[in-house]
Amino acid sequence: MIKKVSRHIVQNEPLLFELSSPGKAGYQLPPLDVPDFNPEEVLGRSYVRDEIEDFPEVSEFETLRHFSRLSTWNYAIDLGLYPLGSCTMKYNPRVNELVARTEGIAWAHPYQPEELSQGCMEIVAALERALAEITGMDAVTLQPAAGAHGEFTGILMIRALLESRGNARKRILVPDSAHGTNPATATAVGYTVENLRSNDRGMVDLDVLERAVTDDVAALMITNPNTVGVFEENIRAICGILHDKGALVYMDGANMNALVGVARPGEFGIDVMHLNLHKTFSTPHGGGGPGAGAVAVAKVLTPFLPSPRLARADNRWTWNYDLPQSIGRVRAFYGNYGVLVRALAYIMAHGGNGLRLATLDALLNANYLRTLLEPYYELAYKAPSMHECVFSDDRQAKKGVRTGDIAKRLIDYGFHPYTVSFPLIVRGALMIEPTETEPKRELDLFADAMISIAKEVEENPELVLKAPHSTRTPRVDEVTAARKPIVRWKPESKASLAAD
Amino acid sequence: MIKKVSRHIVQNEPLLFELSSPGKAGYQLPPLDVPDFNPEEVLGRSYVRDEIEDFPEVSEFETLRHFSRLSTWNYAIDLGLYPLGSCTMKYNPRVNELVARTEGIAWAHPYQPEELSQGCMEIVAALERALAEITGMDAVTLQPAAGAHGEFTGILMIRALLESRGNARKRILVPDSAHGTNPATATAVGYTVENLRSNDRGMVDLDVLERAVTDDVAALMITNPNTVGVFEENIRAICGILHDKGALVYMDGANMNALVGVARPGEFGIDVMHLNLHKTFSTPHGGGGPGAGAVAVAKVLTPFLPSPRLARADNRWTWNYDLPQSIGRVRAFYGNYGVLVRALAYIMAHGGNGLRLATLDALLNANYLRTLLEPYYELAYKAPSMHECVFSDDRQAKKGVRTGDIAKRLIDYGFHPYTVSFPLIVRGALMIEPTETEPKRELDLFADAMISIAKEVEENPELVLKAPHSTRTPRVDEVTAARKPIVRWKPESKASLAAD
Amino acid sequence: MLDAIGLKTEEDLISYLPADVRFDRRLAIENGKSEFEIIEYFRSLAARNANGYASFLGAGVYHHYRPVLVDTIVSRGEFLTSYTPYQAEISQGTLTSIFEFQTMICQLTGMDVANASMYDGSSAVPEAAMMAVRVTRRDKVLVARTVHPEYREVLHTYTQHQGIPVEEFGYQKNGTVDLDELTRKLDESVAAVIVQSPNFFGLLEQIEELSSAVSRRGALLVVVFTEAVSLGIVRPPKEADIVVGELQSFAISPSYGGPYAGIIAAREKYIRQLPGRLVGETTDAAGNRAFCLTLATREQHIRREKATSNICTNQALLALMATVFMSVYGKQGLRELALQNLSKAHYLASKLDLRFDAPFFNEFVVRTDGRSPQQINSKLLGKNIIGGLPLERFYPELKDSMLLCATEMSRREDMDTIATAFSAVDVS
Amino acid sequence: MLDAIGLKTEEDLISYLPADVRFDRRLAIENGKSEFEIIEYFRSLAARNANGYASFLGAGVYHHYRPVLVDTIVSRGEFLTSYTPYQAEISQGTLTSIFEFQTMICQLTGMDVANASMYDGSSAVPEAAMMAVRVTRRDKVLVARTVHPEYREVLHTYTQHQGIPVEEFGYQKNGTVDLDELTRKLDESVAAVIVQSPNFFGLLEQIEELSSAVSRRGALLVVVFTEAVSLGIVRPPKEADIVVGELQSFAISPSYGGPYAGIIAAREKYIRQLPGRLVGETTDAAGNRAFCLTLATREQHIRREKATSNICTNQALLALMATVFMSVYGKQGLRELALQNLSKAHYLASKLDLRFDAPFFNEFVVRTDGRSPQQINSKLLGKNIIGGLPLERFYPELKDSMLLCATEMSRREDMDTIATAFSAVDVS
Ligand SMILES: Cc1ncc(COP(=O)(O)O)c(C=O)c1O
Ligand SMILES: Cc1ncc(COP(=O)(O)O)c(C=O)c1O
Repeated sequence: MIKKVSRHIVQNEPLLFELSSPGKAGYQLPPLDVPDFNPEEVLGRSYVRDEIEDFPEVSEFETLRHFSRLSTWNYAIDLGLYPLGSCTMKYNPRVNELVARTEGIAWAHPYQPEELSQGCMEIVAALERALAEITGMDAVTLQPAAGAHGEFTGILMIRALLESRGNARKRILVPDSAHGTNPATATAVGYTVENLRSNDRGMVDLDVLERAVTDDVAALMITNPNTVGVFEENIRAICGILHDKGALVYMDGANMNALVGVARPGEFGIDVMHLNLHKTFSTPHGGGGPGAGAVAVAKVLTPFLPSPRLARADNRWTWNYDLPQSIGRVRAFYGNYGVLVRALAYIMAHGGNGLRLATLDALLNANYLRTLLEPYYELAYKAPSMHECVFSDDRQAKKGVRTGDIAKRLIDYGFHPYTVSFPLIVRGALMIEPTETEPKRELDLFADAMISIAKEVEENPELVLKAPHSTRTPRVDEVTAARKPIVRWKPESKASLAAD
Repeated sequence: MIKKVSRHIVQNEPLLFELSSPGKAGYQLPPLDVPDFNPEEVLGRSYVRDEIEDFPEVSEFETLRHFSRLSTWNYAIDLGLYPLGSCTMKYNPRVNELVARTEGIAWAHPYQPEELSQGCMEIVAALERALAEITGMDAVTLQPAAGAHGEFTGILMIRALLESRGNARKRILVPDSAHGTNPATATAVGYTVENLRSNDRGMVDLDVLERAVTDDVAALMITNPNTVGVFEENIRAICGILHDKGALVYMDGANMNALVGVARPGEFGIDVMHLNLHKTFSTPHGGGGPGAGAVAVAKVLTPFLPSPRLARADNRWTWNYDLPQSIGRVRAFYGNYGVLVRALAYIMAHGGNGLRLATLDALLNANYLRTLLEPYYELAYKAPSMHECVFSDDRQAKKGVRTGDIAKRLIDYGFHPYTVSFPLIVRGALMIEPTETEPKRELDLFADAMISIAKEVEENPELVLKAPHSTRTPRVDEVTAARKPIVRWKPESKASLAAD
Repeated sequence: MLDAIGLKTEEDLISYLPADVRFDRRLAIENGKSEFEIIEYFRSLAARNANGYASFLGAGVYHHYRPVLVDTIVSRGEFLTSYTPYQAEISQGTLTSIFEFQTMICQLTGMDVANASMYDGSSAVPEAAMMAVRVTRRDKVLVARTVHPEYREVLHTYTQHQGIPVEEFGYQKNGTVDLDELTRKLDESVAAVIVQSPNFFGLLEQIEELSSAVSRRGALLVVVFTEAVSLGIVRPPKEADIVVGELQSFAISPSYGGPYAGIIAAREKYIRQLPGRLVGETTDAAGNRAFCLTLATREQHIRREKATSNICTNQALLALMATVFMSVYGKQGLRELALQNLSKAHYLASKLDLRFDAPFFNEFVVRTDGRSPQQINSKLLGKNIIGGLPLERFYPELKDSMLLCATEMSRREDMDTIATAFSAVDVS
Repeated sequence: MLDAIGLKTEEDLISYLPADVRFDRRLAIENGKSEFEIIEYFRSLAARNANGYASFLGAGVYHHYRPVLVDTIVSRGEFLTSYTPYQAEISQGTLTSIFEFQTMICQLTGMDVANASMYDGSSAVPEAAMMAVRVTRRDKVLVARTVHPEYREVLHTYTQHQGIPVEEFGYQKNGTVDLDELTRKLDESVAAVIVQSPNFFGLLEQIEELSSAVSRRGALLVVVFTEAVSLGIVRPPKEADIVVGELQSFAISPSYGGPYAGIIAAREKYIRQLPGRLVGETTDAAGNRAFCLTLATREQHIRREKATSNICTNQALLALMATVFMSVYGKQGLRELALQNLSKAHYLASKLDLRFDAPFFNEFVVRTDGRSPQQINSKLLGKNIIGGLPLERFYPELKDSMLLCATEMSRREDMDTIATAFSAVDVS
């Protein structure tokens, strides 16, 4: 029985272009206080554009209504559990939004004089300090814009270090459980990727690893806890194996929500890692971004950090560009600064102790769900779960129902689905991460829904296969979308005219 | 066919009290920087309360989620047309919300020194000036908190003036088309109400009026344009009749959205009137309030305005309390100040010319709907409509369908209903006010819906009688609610436990 | 659209207005301004107000912290831009939150029923008085001089033409109501006795004692509060018949005096005499719990001249702010908040010369011995502190006194500065 | 809950962590702070930044007005707190707005396809270069020295280890690219030629001319922009093969350098080589128009080491800000906005000694004849004006020059003050 949601009406809405009528506008500019220059004269005819064809023409009110209506078609963490494994969808405290908009911060220009940017720079310093403490590493760069960007930065640094030792080496090892950005990153830095088969407990297999690590291996990219939510119990040994061969260990810190305050990568052998501030540190996902991919490094790698670095000189902060061994910039300016502000506010609100408690609650919630669901779904690995638990659809598959179908049916029960079909090493994976900010009530409702769906699979698989049944938009045909891509609106486009 | 909305899922949610679990909290206070005083010692045992029984105990996130979920069960002007006649539901510009929150304004204490309140006082002065110009009256008070409060203030002033002339008189005339607050106000000021029958054009009947106006009539409360959306064409004659007998004319300005920039009550004989800033001047209704009921008066009434009055003395603003004839205060401090700020911002954004254009657009939209709907619904009066048009359900009533049923069915089509069963002089009234901020597209969709419902009434009245069919909450039983009122949650309350 | 209605120009829409009524000139209001100019205008005016001062003013308006969630929630268009929830099926969000509000007001005040809000605390006072008059069928009202002076002014304004004589009674040396004077004035014609607690001087009144005295004479006891935070720790006025108050302290910014949210709560048996809107629980056609506006027969839109009040639009959005505030602080938080206010105020008071010795919450009256309150305040202004409210304006007999308020926002160093400013040895 | 999973304390949840891995100390991070303290902390730091200055800095980050609706909309939890729209059925709000975004970017740039956003303008440049390498199967990249210096640094960082040699080419006396040098360097190994317009000096490049030169050699022309507002009046780079740029100017606050929103747009035929997310139109099971993420086979989560890029999280919310901005200004507004920028900049320029004489939009390089840019800037700081960017840091040969920017926010009196500061006769 579906307890969590009811059906209600939401407003339909065409595209902005279909709402437009000639001459409408939603803006007003202050009167120009200087002479009006004629563009054709000052630029020359050939440089002046004609009107922007089909660009929107709507009133201010229509803009607000349009986007308000669209928003009601979205699910959001503000509305309910968002158990996407590996995405750490937790509460986004609103005070963080407020402080990021503080005028002296939001309107600071990256090139304004340093003596007029000390507040901004202090925030960078404070966050670097906090993240170094949390990871147990020696230094942190906040320049990368997201996790993948952080991976790229980290692997570049590894390459730079190895080159400085005379040989950049050829290969990077990536467990087959890794997130797609790991291999993609290795390639982007000019390494060839070697996938490592995980063992039957979902962990790195030491023998397989031993064999794989040769003199041309630059590094291992490991996720810990890994993508099945299990802590790599041999992490020290793993790091040892690579270090013995002069290779380094990169840790994908996307799952750091399981470790903050309970274990520090810097203390178990990691050389470089990234943090997804938009996961562990609660900055809002915003429908896909922005993020921030802080990278923490051990001492050996500090000379290679991206330029510039914050430095302290006669009692004030300054940006140091004189870094002979730096890999250079990975992004203009100093990173996704506004995201950094939010992450620091999050850390301040929790404090050292609060961060640790949040981690324990995250583990508690994940293990609670694991316990409730284990009787109904096939647990991928028996190893203890940390912040997320991963099941496979083996039992349901027998009835022809796959993880993707169960996910869609969850929508009818009022939940956003878990992460579907990832990690790839689990056949038909259901990857569930509740995070610490979920109340028990919501977890119980989720378990009820999952259990009820398991029963539906037995009794009425069709119901599940055709889901969702309650959304404004029933199942979307992604295949056709990819076969002949339509990625922009055009006036003649039939589909568009059929709008309503 | 229903074009405007689709069904979608919204989250269910119990009451805060049902979400609570002991010990949970969503707040944190800064550490106390002074010694901790023991309440029992400083207040005495008998003055200290026990814990607040059953008070909410939820996390910060649960609070946000709770109210976010509740909000999705509401309709709002941001989501669509809100054609409540006489309520002037127009776009609420968001810049007004921003300026009302400007720190130096939002945190100004009403008792802070006048030399530190000059900005706030200038805003009061600027709005008083603008409203006097718009109404063509001599002075304005911004103290009343809403329209009804303004009526009360205005009638009190009339009484005070008449008393100063030696006789407060006994009766106040109120057309039978008037809003309920008019008679209720007259009583509150100690007058007996005499209802005036409107003529067959929905207007004040001059003969009826002549006969009614005797020496013990204090005033006429007239709404212009009146509640059927018609301009009282004899307004000057009407005022003349009352003035000749030494009585005064109060104008209910709730419908001023039809007159701004095109006619000024001060110029057609009105002695005192109120404006609903939350209607004509777009301050948000907020689910029922706040409002502001500015009152504008002719010169004869200025001595009686509420205390204090803003005054200019050696180049700065000051509050003058020395007003021997004032009726006194109708509210503490200076009125719903934050609402005044928004109204002034609205006036500034439009400017004199823009205000007039807005009025014309409001008339255009109302008359456009009138034209589209006239073939299907019985127009209450043929007289020209201004900002709203009123129909009766006569045709539909033949099929047993009343205005209230049509209203509920409109919900299924994605619209908030018009004002139902008001004014009382129209049998089964449908009172429709679109306002100037609605785009043609929305008006057309509304007309389609109304026309389609008219057809449904012919073909399938049951469908309409049982509406709404698409809302989370189907038709609500208001009769039972009133029979045995439950106006607060109680732990034992069955209904509550049956929550979900 | 003009074509559809058979007109040429928009001007034709007003052609039928009598010529002698039409306004043919242009309004003398400047041309429309851009968003940017409007923001600049209000900023420049805000700059002419107090900025960066620590304030110790209370007297009905208090400086408390506003949790960020409050604006997050009331800024949602679904709450901000909806009308009064007459159409229950598409207003359950607003209706449910009001039902929660009504419940929490009852829990806080110890009353059985509360309405959906009044304009503010001051206008709720006469509404309570008129309610008592309807209930008791008596006409006289007694009000304590320790009730907020502006609230009393409003009471006089409302009652003057309804044949409701209002009489005041004074306070004793300790600053609380003079029970003897009250008892003397309490005759059979008295419908309501109105007191405030914490009173205007910040002092707690003896509600139990007052209630027995008042009920003995068949009148109703109306208790007023202006500082809602006090209810976090101070015993609620359970024995009152009607409680009215102001919720500005619950996350409503001072905003130079409004908009705020007034409340009126009472005993169950008086429910049909309550003014204003009430939300009630019921069921929908599917049998599920639902809420709707109820007992509308008390209201003007149904009862017209016989309504319990003429109020229509109320302060819904402000009541929602208070509701969110109560949810954020919750049971523990409201208590801790009240305790912080208590401690801050008593810390400051401990350094000053108190005028009265009855127990107080977060406001108190101090003697300015020798110097005038204005002198002390102007000295404090020099230190970016807005001092207390000089009381002479409202209480001529308290010429040498000011009302000070400390809340959780008051910083110790500012309070020490005030102490210094008061002390004879003046370091400034 | 602990019972349910058979544990005693939360600590048991980590009992199985190897002892030599567990962190048993306390993190050296202060105890949790209240909302109020956090706000005070950031306010006090903000106070140590520039406040109340008029700024004439541009150089990739522009000071434009942000319409209020932008924050109103992006603050809605449904947009702010949703994840990447992988589950199309409950993400149509985000998907629809991205589809509108992609469309408007195409309309602005004259390209056929655009993606859902890149990290920023700078990182979009190497993505375009690598895209060109894939398309042309060539490896060399030529980049103009008039491309934003930091963008070029990022290009070097990205390409250094992918066997993609990057060579720069200079500018002529008028400040635009040196076509001769470019043509000399344009051999068969060149995959992409990257130019910026308006370029770093604010000058417009001859896109048509460049494109014919570049395509003649079978390379792709990549055009970069940092000032999106210029597209309101300046001819779009229709002839480019790939356009990348930065949308900070579209209602994204400068925020000390980020987060911003990068774009990448290209000709239809290159769609399968685009990096990042793309939203496509399709139908749902009911046959209605619907949107979903598409061509995922380009992306890392499907293609892993063979992906067109490693990007995953992008800048969705910032792209939404830009989308709302474009909707608010619309066709007329964006043009008028651009014209105001043009006029303000040309007004200021008319009073100064320009270094280059090619046409410019709202930025330009001026000589500081005699004095150093720093001298002039420090004099301006004294007048609460942040002057232009001294160019020596990036262009040693332009030691005596600074880059100034004027937008619709620049006030005439401040511009006159600047003119005075430059003029020999110095009134300060
Ligand atoms: C395990 C893992 N690694 C890397 C990433 C990539 O991080 P981002 O999306 O911030 O680039 C993610 C996030 O999706 C992830 O879950
Ligand atoms: C005609 C008319 N008069 C008076 C009022 C009362 O105004 P308010 O609700 O602001 O008290 C209203 C609003 O409902 C109205 O429509």
